[in-house]
Amino acid sequence: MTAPITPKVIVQAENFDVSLEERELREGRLDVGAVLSFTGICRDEGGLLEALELEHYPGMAEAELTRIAVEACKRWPLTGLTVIHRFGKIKSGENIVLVVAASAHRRAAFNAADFLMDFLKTRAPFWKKEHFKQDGEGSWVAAKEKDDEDAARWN
Amino acid sequence: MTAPITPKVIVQAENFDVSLEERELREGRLDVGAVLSFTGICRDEGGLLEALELEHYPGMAEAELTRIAVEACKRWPLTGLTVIHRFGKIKSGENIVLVVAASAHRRAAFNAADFLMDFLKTRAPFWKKEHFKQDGEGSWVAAKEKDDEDAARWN
Amino acid sequence: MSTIKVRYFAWLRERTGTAEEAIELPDNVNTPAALMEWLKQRDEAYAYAFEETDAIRTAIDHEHVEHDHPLTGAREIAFFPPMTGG
Amino acid sequence: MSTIKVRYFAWLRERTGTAEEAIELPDNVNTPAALMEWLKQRDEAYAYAFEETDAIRTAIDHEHVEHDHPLTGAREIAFFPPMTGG
Repeated sequence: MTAPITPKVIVQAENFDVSLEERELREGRLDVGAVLSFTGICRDEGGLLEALELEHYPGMAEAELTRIAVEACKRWPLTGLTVIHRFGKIKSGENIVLVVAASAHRRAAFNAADFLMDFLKTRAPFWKKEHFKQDGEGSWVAAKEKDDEDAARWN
Repeated sequence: MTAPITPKVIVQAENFDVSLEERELREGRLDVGAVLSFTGICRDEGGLLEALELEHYPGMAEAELTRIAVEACKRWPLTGLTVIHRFGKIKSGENIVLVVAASAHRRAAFNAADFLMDFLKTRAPFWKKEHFKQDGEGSWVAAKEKDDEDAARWN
Repeated sequence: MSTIKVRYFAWLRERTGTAEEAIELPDNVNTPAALMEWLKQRDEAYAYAFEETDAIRTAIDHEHVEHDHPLTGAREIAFFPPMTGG
Repeated sequence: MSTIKVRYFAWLRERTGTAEEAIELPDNVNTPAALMEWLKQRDEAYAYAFEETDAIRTAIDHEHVEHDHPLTGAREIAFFPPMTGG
Protein backbone atom coordinates (compact mmCIF):
# COMPACT_ATOMS: atom_id res chain seq x y z
CA MET A 1 0.00 0.00 0.00
CA THR A 2 1.25 3.47 -0.93
CA ALA A 3 1.62 6.25 1.63
CA PRO A 4 -1.48 8.41 2.24
CA ILE A 5 -1.64 11.54 0.09
CA THR A 6 -1.69 15.07 1.49
CA PRO A 7 -5.14 16.66 1.25
CA LYS A 8 -5.75 20.19 0.00
CA VAL A 9 -7.68 22.20 2.59
CA ILE A 10 -8.83 25.79 2.05
CA VAL A 11 -10.95 28.13 4.18
CA GLN A 12 -11.98 31.16 2.15
CA ALA A 13 -14.67 33.81 1.69
CA GLU A 14 -14.70 33.43 -2.11
CA ASN A 15 -16.75 30.93 -4.06
CA PHE A 16 -15.12 27.80 -5.49
CA ASP A 17 -15.33 26.10 -8.87
CA VAL A 18 -16.25 22.42 -8.64
CA SER A 19 -15.01 21.49 -12.12
CA LEU A 20 -11.68 23.26 -11.54
CA GLU A 21 -11.12 21.29 -8.34
CA GLU A 22 -12.14 18.01 -10.01
CA ARG A 23 -9.77 18.68 -12.91
CA GLU A 24 -6.89 19.31 -10.51
CA LEU A 25 -7.32 15.82 -9.00
CA ARG A 26 -7.53 14.10 -12.41
CA GLU A 27 -5.10 15.99 -14.62
CA GLY A 28 -2.06 14.14 -15.89
CA ARG A 29 -2.85 10.84 -14.17
CA LEU A 30 -4.54 7.62 -15.28
CA ASP A 31 -4.89 5.81 -11.96
CA VAL A 32 -8.08 7.64 -10.95
CA GLY A 33 -11.21 5.52 -11.43
CA ALA A 34 -13.64 7.49 -9.29
CA VAL A 35 -14.16 11.18 -8.55
CA LEU A 36 -16.84 12.24 -6.11
CA SER A 37 -17.78 15.89 -5.52
CA PHE A 38 -20.09 16.94 -2.76
CA THR A 39 -21.30 20.55 -2.69
CA GLY A 40 -23.20 21.92 0.31
CA ILE A 41 -25.46 24.83 -0.68
CA CYS A 42 -27.39 27.49 1.28
CA ARG A 43 -31.13 26.78 0.98
CA ASP A 44 -33.78 29.52 1.27
CA GLU A 45 -35.91 27.48 3.70
CA GLY A 46 -39.12 27.83 1.74
CA GLY A 47 -38.45 31.42 0.72
CA LEU A 48 -37.77 32.69 4.24
CA LEU A 49 -33.98 32.82 4.30
CA GLU A 50 -32.01 35.61 2.64
CA ALA A 51 -28.53 34.44 3.62
CA LEU A 52 -26.39 32.67 6.20
CA GLU A 53 -23.57 34.45 7.99
CA LEU A 54 -20.81 31.91 8.55
CA GLU A 55 -18.51 32.72 11.43
CA HIS A 56 -15.33 30.69 11.78
CA TYR A 57 -12.31 30.36 14.03
CA PRO A 58 -9.37 31.32 11.78
CA GLY A 59 -6.42 29.04 12.29
CA MET A 60 -8.38 26.34 14.07
CA ALA A 61 -10.81 25.93 11.14
CA GLU A 62 -7.92 25.07 8.78
CA ALA A 63 -6.21 22.92 11.44
CA GLU A 64 -9.33 20.92 12.27
CA LEU A 65 -10.38 20.40 8.63
CA THR A 66 -6.84 19.24 7.91
CA ARG A 67 -6.94 16.77 10.81
CA ILE A 68 -10.23 15.30 9.52
CA ALA A 69 -8.96 15.18 5.91
CA VAL A 70 -5.66 13.54 6.93
CA GLU A 71 -7.65 10.93 8.87
CA ALA A 72 -9.75 10.23 5.76
CA CYS A 73 -6.56 9.79 3.70
CA LYS A 74 -5.30 7.27 6.25
CA ARG A 75 -8.54 5.29 6.31
CA TRP A 76 -9.09 5.02 2.55
CA PRO A 77 -6.69 4.69 -0.41
CA LEU A 78 -7.37 8.06 -2.02
CA THR A 79 -5.43 9.53 -4.94
CA GLY A 80 -6.61 13.03 -4.06
CA LEU A 81 -8.75 14.91 -1.56
CA THR A 82 -9.83 18.57 -1.58
CA VAL A 83 -11.89 20.36 1.06
CA ILE A 84 -12.99 23.97 0.69
CA HIS A 85 -15.17 25.69 3.30
CA ARG A 86 -16.40 29.24 2.87
CA PHE A 87 -17.03 31.83 5.58
CA GLY A 88 -18.78 35.21 5.65
CA LYS A 89 -22.19 36.06 4.23
CA ILE A 90 -23.52 33.38 1.90
CA LYS A 91 -26.79 34.03 0.08
CA SER A 92 -29.36 31.32 -0.54
CA GLY A 93 -28.44 29.37 -3.67
CA GLU A 94 -24.72 29.91 -3.07
CA ASN A 95 -22.11 27.29 -2.24
CA ILE A 96 -20.95 26.72 1.36
CA VAL A 97 -18.67 23.70 1.29
CA LEU A 98 -16.98 21.41 -1.22
CA VAL A 99 -15.43 17.98 -0.80
CA VAL A 100 -13.80 16.27 -3.78
CA ALA A 101 -12.47 12.74 -3.25
CA ALA A 102 -10.60 10.83 -5.95
CA SER A 103 -9.57 7.19 -5.82
CA ALA A 104 -8.90 4.15 -7.97
CA HIS A 105 -12.17 2.66 -6.69
CA ARG A 106 -15.57 4.11 -6.00
CA ARG A 107 -16.14 2.78 -2.48
CA ALA A 108 -13.13 4.69 -1.11
CA ALA A 109 -14.30 7.94 -2.71
CA PHE A 110 -17.84 7.54 -1.33
CA ASN A 111 -16.71 6.60 2.18
CA ALA A 112 -14.08 9.34 2.42
CA ALA A 113 -16.46 12.11 1.31
CA ASP A 114 -19.26 10.83 3.56
CA PHE A 115 -16.91 10.58 6.56
CA LEU A 116 -15.50 14.03 5.86
CA MET A 117 -18.89 15.72 5.75
CA ASP A 118 -20.02 13.97 8.96
CA PHE A 119 -16.94 15.03 10.91
CA LEU A 120 -16.75 18.47 9.37
CA LYS A 121 -20.30 19.18 10.58
CA THR A 122 -19.57 18.22 14.17
CA ARG A 123 -15.90 19.22 14.57
CA ALA A 124 -14.93 22.07 12.21
CA PRO A 125 -15.29 25.43 14.02
CA PHE A 126 -17.91 27.17 11.87
CA TRP A 127 -21.19 28.66 13.09
CA LYS A 128 -24.17 29.66 11.00
CA LYS A 129 -26.38 32.66 11.71
CA GLU A 130 -29.59 33.08 9.76
CA HIS A 131 -30.58 36.30 7.99
CA PHE A 132 -34.27 36.28 7.15
CA LYS A 133 -35.89 38.25 4.35
CA GLN A 134 -38.60 39.70 6.57
CA ASP A 135 -37.11 40.08 10.03
CA GLY A 136 -33.48 40.73 9.17
CA GLU A 137 -30.85 39.10 11.36
CA GLY A 138 -32.12 35.93 12.97
CA SER A 139 -30.69 33.42 15.36
CA TRP A 140 -27.77 31.04 15.44
CA VAL A 141 -28.50 27.67 13.86
CA ALA A 142 -28.65 25.00 16.58
CA ALA A 143 -26.48 21.91 16.25
CA LYS A 144 -28.43 18.75 15.42
CA GLU A 145 -28.22 15.55 17.46
CA LYS A 146 -28.57 13.71 14.15
CA ASP A 147 -25.18 15.12 13.12
CA ASP A 148 -23.51 13.61 16.18
CA GLU A 149 -25.16 10.26 15.43
CA ASP A 150 -23.94 10.43 11.84
CA ALA A 151 -20.38 11.10 13.00
CA ALA A 152 -20.56 8.23 15.51
CA ARG A 153 -21.13 5.77 12.63
CA TRP A 154 -17.40 5.88 11.86
CA ASN A 155 -16.08 4.84 15.28
CA MET B 1 -43.95 14.47 1.37
CA THR B 2 -43.88 15.61 -2.24
CA ALA B 3 -44.13 13.18 -5.18
CA PRO B 4 -40.86 11.62 -6.40
CA ILE B 5 -39.20 13.55 -9.24
CA THR B 6 -38.53 12.08 -12.68
CA PRO B 7 -34.86 11.25 -13.19
CA LYS B 8 -32.91 12.18 -16.33
CA VAL B 9 -31.31 9.07 -17.86
CA ILE B 10 -29.06 9.13 -20.92
CA VAL B 11 -27.05 6.41 -22.68
CA GLN B 12 -24.66 7.96 -25.18
CA ALA B 13 -21.30 7.53 -26.92
CA GLU B 14 -20.29 11.17 -26.35
CA ASN B 15 -18.58 12.52 -23.26
CA PHE B 16 -20.57 14.46 -20.64
CA ASP B 17 -19.92 17.69 -18.78
CA VAL B 18 -20.21 17.31 -15.00
CA SER B 19 -20.60 21.03 -14.28
CA LEU B 20 -23.30 21.39 -16.95
CA GLU B 21 -25.30 18.55 -15.39
CA GLU B 22 -24.83 19.96 -11.89
CA ARG B 23 -25.98 23.38 -13.05
CA GLU B 24 -29.12 21.92 -14.61
CA LEU B 25 -30.16 20.45 -11.22
CA ARG B 26 -29.50 23.70 -9.33
CA GLU B 27 -30.53 26.45 -11.71
CA GLY B 28 -33.48 28.62 -10.72
CA ARG B 29 -34.20 26.83 -7.45
CA LEU B 30 -33.28 27.54 -3.83
CA ASP B 31 -34.43 24.31 -2.16
CA VAL B 32 -31.28 22.36 -3.07
CA GLY B 33 -28.90 21.98 -0.13
CA ALA B 34 -26.71 19.18 -1.42
CA VAL B 35 -25.39 18.21 -4.84
CA LEU B 36 -23.35 15.06 -5.23
CA SER B 37 -21.59 14.11 -8.47
CA PHE B 38 -19.97 10.76 -8.98
CA THR B 39 -17.83 10.22 -12.09
CA GLY B 40 -16.53 6.77 -13.01
CA ILE B 41 -13.36 6.96 -15.10
CA CYS B 42 -11.39 4.44 -17.20
CA ARG B 43 -8.08 3.66 -15.44
CA ASP B 44 -4.97 2.56 -17.31
CA GLU B 45 -4.30 -0.34 -14.88
CA GLY B 46 -0.70 0.60 -14.19
CA GLY B 47 0.03 1.67 -17.76
CA LEU B 48 -1.24 -1.55 -19.37
CA LEU B 49 -4.68 -0.51 -20.57
CA GLU B 50 -5.22 1.55 -23.72
CA ALA B 51 -9.01 1.66 -23.64
CA LEU B 52 -12.20 -0.13 -22.72
CA GLU B 53 -14.79 -1.09 -25.31
CA LEU B 54 -18.19 -0.74 -23.72
CA GLU B 55 -20.89 -2.86 -25.31
CA HIS B 56 -24.48 -2.21 -24.29
CA TYR B 57 -27.98 -3.46 -24.96
CA PRO B 58 -29.74 -0.50 -26.60
CA GLY B 59 -33.24 -0.04 -25.29
CA MET B 60 -32.75 -2.23 -22.24
CA ALA B 61 -29.81 -0.11 -20.99
CA GLU B 62 -32.02 2.99 -20.86
CA ALA B 63 -34.97 1.02 -19.45
CA GLU B 64 -32.94 -0.63 -16.69
CA LEU B 65 -31.09 2.58 -15.69
CA THR B 66 -34.46 4.33 -15.55
CA ARG B 67 -35.91 1.59 -13.32
CA ILE B 68 -32.96 1.94 -10.91
CA ALA B 69 -33.13 5.74 -10.96
CA VAL B 70 -36.90 5.77 -10.39
CA GLU B 71 -36.42 3.42 -7.43
CA ALA B 72 -33.79 5.82 -5.98
CA CYS B 73 -36.23 8.72 -6.37
CA LYS B 74 -38.85 6.72 -4.45
CA ARG B 75 -36.47 5.79 -1.65
CA TRP B 76 -34.98 9.24 -1.01
CA PRO B 77 -36.42 12.77 -1.21
CA LEU B 78 -34.37 14.01 -4.16
CA THR B 79 -34.88 17.31 -5.95
CA GLY B 80 -33.02 16.03 -9.02
CA LEU B 81 -31.25 12.95 -10.35
CA THR B 82 -29.21 12.54 -13.52
CA VAL B 83 -27.56 9.37 -14.79
CA ILE B 84 -25.41 9.28 -17.92
CA HIS B 85 -23.66 6.11 -19.07
CA ARG B 86 -21.39 6.06 -22.11
CA PHE B 87 -20.83 3.19 -24.56
CA GLY B 88 -18.26 2.54 -27.28
CA LYS B 89 -14.49 2.86 -27.05
CA ILE B 90 -13.38 4.79 -23.96
CA LYS B 91 -9.69 5.56 -23.57
CA SER B 92 -7.96 5.48 -20.20
CA GLY B 93 -8.47 8.80 -18.42
CA GLU B 94 -11.88 9.29 -20.04
CA ASN B 95 -15.28 9.34 -18.35
CA ILE B 96 -17.52 6.25 -18.31
CA VAL B 97 -20.45 7.08 -16.07
CA LEU B 98 -21.95 10.05 -14.22
CA VAL B 99 -24.48 10.20 -11.41
CA VAL B 100 -25.61 13.58 -10.07
CA ALA B 101 -27.99 13.56 -7.11
CA ALA B 102 -29.49 16.75 -5.67
CA SER B 103 -31.51 17.04 -2.49
CA ALA B 104 -32.39 19.39 0.35
CA HIS B 105 -30.21 17.25 2.63
CA ARG B 106 -26.88 15.57 2.17
CA ARG B 107 -27.74 12.06 3.42
CA ALA B 108 -30.34 11.58 0.66
CA ALA B 109 -27.87 12.67 -2.04
CA PHE B 110 -25.15 10.33 -0.72
CA ASN B 111 -27.46 7.34 -0.33
CA ALA B 112 -29.13 7.78 -3.70
CA ALA B 113 -25.84 8.07 -5.62
CA ASP B 114 -24.31 5.15 -3.72
CA PHE B 115 -27.38 2.97 -4.32
CA LEU B 116 -27.47 3.93 -7.97
CA MET B 117 -23.85 3.02 -8.61
CA ASP B 118 -24.24 -0.32 -6.81
CA PHE B 119 -27.31 -1.33 -8.81
CA LEU B 120 -26.05 0.09 -12.06
CA LYS B 121 -22.94 -2.12 -11.79
CA THR B 122 -24.93 -5.32 -11.27
CA ARG B 123 -28.09 -4.68 -13.31
CA ALA B 124 -27.47 -2.23 -16.18
CA PRO B 125 -26.69 -4.17 -19.40
CA PHE B 126 -23.17 -2.93 -20.18
CA TRP B 127 -20.09 -5.10 -20.72
CA LYS B 128 -16.46 -4.00 -20.73
CA LYS B 129 -13.80 -5.42 -22.99
CA GLU B 130 -10.18 -4.49 -22.37
CA HIS B 131 -7.85 -3.19 -25.07
CA PHE B 132 -4.23 -3.45 -23.95
CA LYS B 133 -1.39 -1.30 -25.23
CA GLN B 134 0.87 -4.27 -25.99
CA ASP B 135 -1.36 -7.17 -26.91
CA GLY B 136 -4.24 -5.33 -28.54
CA GLU B 137 -7.74 -6.60 -27.87
CA GLY B 138 -7.96 -8.40 -24.55
CA SER B 139 -10.69 -10.18 -22.69
CA TRP B 140 -14.06 -9.33 -21.25
CA VAL B 141 -13.92 -7.90 -17.74
CA ALA B 142 -15.32 -10.45 -15.26
CA ALA B 143 -18.11 -9.38 -12.93
CA LYS B 144 -17.01 -9.07 -9.32
CA GLU B 145 -18.73 -10.85 -6.44
CA LYS B 146 -17.99 -7.74 -4.39
CA ASP B 147 -20.38 -5.80 -6.65
CA ASP B 148 -23.22 -8.21 -5.85
CA GLU B 149 -22.46 -7.88 -2.15
CA ASP B 150 -22.51 -4.08 -2.45
CA ALA B 151 -25.89 -4.19 -4.17
CA ALA B 152 -27.26 -6.57 -1.52
CA ARG B 153 -26.66 -3.90 1.16
CA TRP B 154 -29.82 -2.10 0.03
CA ASN B 155 -32.29 -4.98 0.44
CA MET C 1 -45.01 -22.32 -32.67
CA SER C 2 -44.07 -18.69 -32.32
CA THR C 3 -41.17 -16.56 -33.51
CA ILE C 4 -38.90 -14.77 -31.05
CA LYS C 5 -36.02 -12.40 -31.62
CA VAL C 6 -32.92 -13.65 -29.79
CA ARG C 7 -30.02 -11.31 -28.97
CA TYR C 8 -26.54 -12.15 -27.72
CA PHE C 9 -24.10 -9.78 -26.04
CA ALA C 10 -20.40 -9.66 -25.14
CA TRP C 11 -18.74 -13.09 -25.22
CA LEU C 12 -22.06 -14.79 -26.00
CA ARG C 13 -22.24 -12.71 -29.18
CA GLU C 14 -18.62 -13.57 -30.00
CA ARG C 15 -18.96 -17.30 -29.31
CA THR C 16 -22.23 -17.75 -31.20
CA GLY C 17 -20.98 -15.45 -33.96
CA THR C 18 -24.43 -13.87 -33.88
CA ALA C 19 -25.71 -10.52 -32.57
CA GLU C 20 -29.34 -11.29 -33.18
CA GLU C 21 -31.55 -13.75 -35.00
CA ALA C 22 -35.19 -14.78 -35.28
CA ILE C 23 -35.99 -18.23 -33.97
CA GLU C 24 -39.13 -20.32 -34.42
CA LEU C 25 -39.72 -21.68 -30.95
CA PRO C 26 -40.66 -25.38 -30.79
CA ASP C 27 -43.65 -25.91 -28.49
CA ASN C 28 -41.63 -27.54 -25.71
CA VAL C 29 -39.16 -24.62 -25.55
CA ASN C 30 -41.05 -22.43 -23.10
CA THR C 31 -38.40 -20.99 -20.75
CA PRO C 32 -34.95 -19.37 -21.18
CA ALA C 33 -33.44 -22.55 -19.69
CA ALA C 34 -35.16 -24.71 -22.32
CA LEU C 35 -34.13 -22.31 -25.08
CA MET C 36 -30.49 -22.48 -23.97
CA GLU C 37 -30.60 -26.30 -24.04
CA TRP C 38 -32.16 -26.18 -27.50
CA LEU C 39 -29.51 -23.69 -28.76
CA LYS C 40 -26.70 -25.92 -27.42
CA GLN C 41 -27.85 -28.70 -29.78
CA ARG C 42 -27.47 -26.52 -32.87
CA ASP C 43 -23.72 -26.61 -33.39
CA GLU C 44 -20.35 -26.48 -31.63
CA ALA C 45 -20.29 -22.67 -31.46
CA TYR C 46 -23.61 -22.57 -29.58
CA ALA C 47 -22.61 -25.52 -27.43
CA TYR C 48 -19.46 -23.62 -26.43
CA ALA C 49 -21.34 -20.34 -25.84
CA PHE C 50 -23.90 -22.02 -23.57
CA GLU C 51 -21.66 -24.58 -21.87
CA GLU C 52 -22.03 -22.86 -18.48
CA THR C 53 -25.60 -21.65 -18.33
CA ASP C 54 -25.25 -20.71 -14.64
CA ALA C 55 -22.98 -17.85 -15.73
CA ILE C 56 -25.53 -16.53 -18.24
CA ARG C 57 -28.11 -13.86 -17.53
CA THR C 58 -31.25 -13.38 -19.50
CA ALA C 59 -33.78 -10.64 -20.22
CA ILE C 60 -37.19 -10.80 -21.83
CA ASP C 61 -38.44 -7.65 -23.54
CA HIS C 62 -35.76 -5.54 -21.79
CA GLU C 63 -36.38 -6.88 -18.29
CA HIS C 64 -34.17 -9.22 -16.27
CA VAL C 65 -35.81 -12.63 -15.74
CA GLU C 66 -34.86 -15.93 -14.12
CA HIS C 67 -34.04 -18.95 -16.29
CA ASP C 68 -37.39 -20.57 -15.49
CA HIS C 69 -39.49 -17.55 -16.50
CA PRO C 70 -42.21 -18.42 -19.08
CA LEU C 71 -41.57 -17.29 -22.65
CA THR C 72 -45.27 -16.80 -23.25
CA GLY C 73 -45.88 -13.59 -25.18
CA ALA C 74 -42.18 -12.69 -25.32
CA ARG C 75 -41.13 -10.73 -28.42
CA GLU C 76 -37.41 -10.53 -27.62
CA ILE C 77 -35.08 -12.54 -25.43
CA ALA C 78 -31.44 -11.67 -24.72
CA PHE C 79 -28.59 -13.77 -23.37
CA PHE C 80 -25.52 -12.11 -21.84
CA PRO C 81 -22.78 -12.47 -19.22
CA PRO C 82 -23.08 -10.74 -15.81
CA MET C 83 -22.99 -6.98 -16.33
CA THR C 84 -19.78 -5.00 -15.85
CA GLY C 85 -20.84 -1.40 -16.48
CA GLY C 86 -20.32 1.60 -14.23
CA MET D 1 0.06 33.37 37.38
CA SER D 2 0.13 33.16 33.61
CA THR D 3 -1.57 35.07 30.80
CA ILE D 4 -3.84 33.35 28.33
CA LYS D 5 -5.63 34.66 25.26
CA VAL D 6 -9.35 33.87 25.46
CA ARG D 7 -11.55 33.84 22.36
CA TYR D 8 -15.33 33.70 22.08
CA PHE D 9 -17.36 32.72 19.02
CA ALA D 10 -20.96 32.93 17.80
CA TRP D 11 -23.46 33.59 20.62
CA LEU D 12 -20.71 33.43 23.24
CA ARG D 13 -19.02 36.36 21.48
CA GLU D 14 -22.32 38.22 21.30
CA ARG D 15 -23.32 37.58 24.92
CA THR D 16 -19.92 38.47 26.40
CA GLY D 17 -19.58 41.40 23.99
CA THR D 18 -15.99 40.25 23.46
CA ALA D 19 -14.26 38.53 20.56
CA GLU D 20 -10.97 38.06 22.38
CA GLU D 21 -9.15 39.24 25.46
CA ALA D 22 -6.02 38.47 27.49
CA ILE D 23 -6.68 37.09 30.97
CA GLU D 24 -4.28 36.65 33.91
CA LEU D 25 -5.14 33.21 35.18
CA PRO D 26 -5.40 32.90 38.96
CA ASP D 27 -3.48 29.83 40.20
CA ASN D 28 -6.60 27.83 41.02
CA VAL D 29 -8.05 28.32 37.53
CA ASN D 30 -6.41 25.37 35.83
CA THR D 31 -9.10 23.86 33.56
CA PRO D 32 -11.65 25.22 31.04
CA ALA D 33 -14.37 24.34 33.59
CA ALA D 34 -12.68 26.43 36.28
CA LEU D 35 -12.12 29.29 33.87
CA MET D 36 -15.82 29.29 32.91
CA GLU D 37 -16.81 29.42 36.60
CA TRP D 38 -14.36 32.27 37.13
CA LEU D 39 -15.67 34.20 34.06
CA LYS D 40 -19.28 33.81 35.30
CA GLN D 41 -18.35 35.81 38.41
CA ARG D 42 -17.19 38.81 36.40
CA ASP D 43 -20.50 40.40 35.42
CA GLU D 44 -24.02 39.68 34.25
CA ALA D 45 -23.04 39.41 30.57
CA TYR D 46 -20.52 36.66 31.31
CA ALA D 47 -22.91 34.99 33.75
CA TYR D 48 -25.52 34.89 30.97
CA ALA D 49 -23.01 33.68 28.35
CA PHE D 50 -21.83 30.82 30.55
CA GLU D 51 -25.09 29.92 32.26
CA GLU D 52 -25.24 26.52 30.54
CA THR D 53 -21.66 25.30 30.41
CA ASP D 54 -22.76 21.84 29.18
CA ALA D 55 -23.70 23.45 25.87
CA ILE D 56 -20.27 25.06 25.47
CA ARG D 57 -17.35 23.55 23.59
CA THR D 58 -13.76 24.51 24.17
CA ALA D 59 -10.46 24.37 22.30
CA ILE D 60 -6.92 24.92 23.52
CA ASP D 61 -4.39 26.09 20.95
CA HIS D 62 -6.72 25.14 18.08
CA GLU D 63 -7.55 21.65 19.33
CA HIS D 64 -10.81 20.44 20.83
CA VAL D 65 -10.47 19.57 24.54
CA GLU D 66 -12.76 18.39 27.34
CA HIS D 67 -13.77 20.80 30.12
CA ASP D 68 -11.40 19.12 32.58
CA HIS D 69 -8.32 19.37 30.36
CA PRO D 70 -5.35 21.06 32.10
CA LEU D 71 -4.59 24.63 31.04
CA THR D 72 -0.87 24.10 31.65
CA GLY D 73 1.17 25.66 28.86
CA ALA D 74 -1.92 26.86 26.95
CA ARG D 75 -1.43 30.08 24.95
CA GLU D 76 -4.99 30.38 23.65
CA ILE D 77 -8.33 29.03 24.78
CA ALA D 78 -11.58 29.38 22.87
CA PHE D 79 -15.20 28.97 23.97
CA PHE D 80 -17.94 28.36 21.42
CA PRO D 81 -21.29 26.65 20.85
CA PRO D 82 -21.51 23.26 19.09
CA MET D 83 -20.37 23.66 15.50
CA THR D 84 -22.85 24.09 12.66
CA GLY D 85 -20.64 24.25 9.57
CA GLY D 86 -20.87 22.17 6.43
